[in-house]
Amino acid sequence: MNAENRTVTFELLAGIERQAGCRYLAVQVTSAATVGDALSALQRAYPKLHDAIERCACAVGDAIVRRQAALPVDSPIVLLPPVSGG
Amino acid sequence: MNAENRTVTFELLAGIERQAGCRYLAVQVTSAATVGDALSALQRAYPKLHDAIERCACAVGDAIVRRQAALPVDSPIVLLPPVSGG
Amino acid sequence: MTDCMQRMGEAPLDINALLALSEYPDCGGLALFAGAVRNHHEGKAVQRLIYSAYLPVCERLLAEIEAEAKTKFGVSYIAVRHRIGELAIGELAIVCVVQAAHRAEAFAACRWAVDAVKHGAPIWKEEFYTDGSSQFVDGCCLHNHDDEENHGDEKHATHHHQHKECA
Amino acid sequence: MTDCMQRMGEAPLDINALLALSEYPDCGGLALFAGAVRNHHEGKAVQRLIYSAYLPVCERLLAEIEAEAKTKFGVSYIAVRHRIGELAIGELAIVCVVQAAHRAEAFAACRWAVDAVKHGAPIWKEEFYTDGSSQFVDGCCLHNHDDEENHGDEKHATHHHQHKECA
Repeated sequence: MNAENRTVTFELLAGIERQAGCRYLAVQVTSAATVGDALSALQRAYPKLHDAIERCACAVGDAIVRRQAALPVDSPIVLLPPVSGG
Repeated sequence: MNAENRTVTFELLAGIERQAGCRYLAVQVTSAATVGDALSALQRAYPKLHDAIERCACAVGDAIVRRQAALPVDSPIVLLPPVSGG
Repeated sequence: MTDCMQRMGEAPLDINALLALSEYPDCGGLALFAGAVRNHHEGKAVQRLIYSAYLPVCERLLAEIEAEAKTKFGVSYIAVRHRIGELAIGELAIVCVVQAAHRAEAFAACRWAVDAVKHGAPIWKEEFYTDGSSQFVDGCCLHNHDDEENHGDEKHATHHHQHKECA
Repeated sequence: MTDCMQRMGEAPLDINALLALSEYPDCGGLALFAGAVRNHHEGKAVQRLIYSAYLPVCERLLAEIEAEAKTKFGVSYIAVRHRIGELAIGELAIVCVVQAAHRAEAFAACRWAVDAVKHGAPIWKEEFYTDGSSQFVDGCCLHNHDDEENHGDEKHATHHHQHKECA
């Protein structure tokens, strides 16, 4: 298995952007990592965001992706905090 | 008990007016009669309307009246066939 | 229970005139039902129809339905209107608007009020078909409700739930 | 499933523009829900609010909700719109219009679609209070829906139904 590292970028929206104080965060993961692995890496790198990340769903482009999904090639993973529309 | 006769007028609306071919019908009942007694007299007098009368509710003024109610003094009894509003 | 407002009339129903969004800033939910004249009924092509009503009972009943909806569902605003006279296809026969703090009670009150009018108001629909024929649509017996309050009156209870239009 | 129509935007929502009464002469029932900005939330006086959204998922989801409502409830017409940007008290945040042959399915589809948007669309409400403070309103976790399809992912299932705003 190729354990080459790569960078994953997260885009933070709404409440979690406010809490983090920035729109984008990045972490290093192995190229075989899943979305869930990248989320865990993000939680380790930003422990104050741990619980907020836990409550987020992830989107890539116009799709919600599961934590078991493979990492997107070029796109950021968009973090969607709990929603309050309507 | 005073068994003096009196006239009760019925006002027929919608389908039962159409079926009867007239807006008003009258019957003679005793002055001690109830609305139900007057309805029964109407059914005896107009047997072709028997079933249609059976399906009607009765109103006096702005109130629905029960068959046990006393006869109204001056007002007609309004026959309300099954409704189809909305 | 009654007031001077007219809730039934021949003028076309205006949805906008019945919305009261700015008057109830504490209300987050508005539910509305509008019943329109359909172009078909039991396989026959409908061209137009005429609604007639016994207005003394209708006006009292609609006012009572509004008042009861406010109490029963805790909603802030409700307007129930029914049109009478001749209506074309697509025209509105009934409009019910409810405004409440939350959507659940707005939906529930709106649905309840529309059902209450359909089952309780002395209103009759005469349909005119494209083949030139017409008929009063078979409806829902009003005196079932009377009978339900008075189980001694068994003679009429047999009509209960036998009219398909009551659904 | 998707189309070119925009269902989210900053322009005020226009109820009339979403009614399609004349286009569906076979529809006797129109149900509508409109969600307006309330002037209070959990005891705090709200002055205005800002809705933000992740539009790529929202536009796809609203189109899918419309399509699913048609299939699931057999309704002829449905339009779901959500506003974003800054809204004043009483302004409409969401409008859902459904037209169907009968009122039961119109009500059911309208209610289902509004719930689906509230629980599923990545939209966030930031409230600004009259005391100068503001906050993103505590919401409903999207990934619960993911977890429900995948019971192996127990780590996140504990969030299910713990957010009061999801009701």
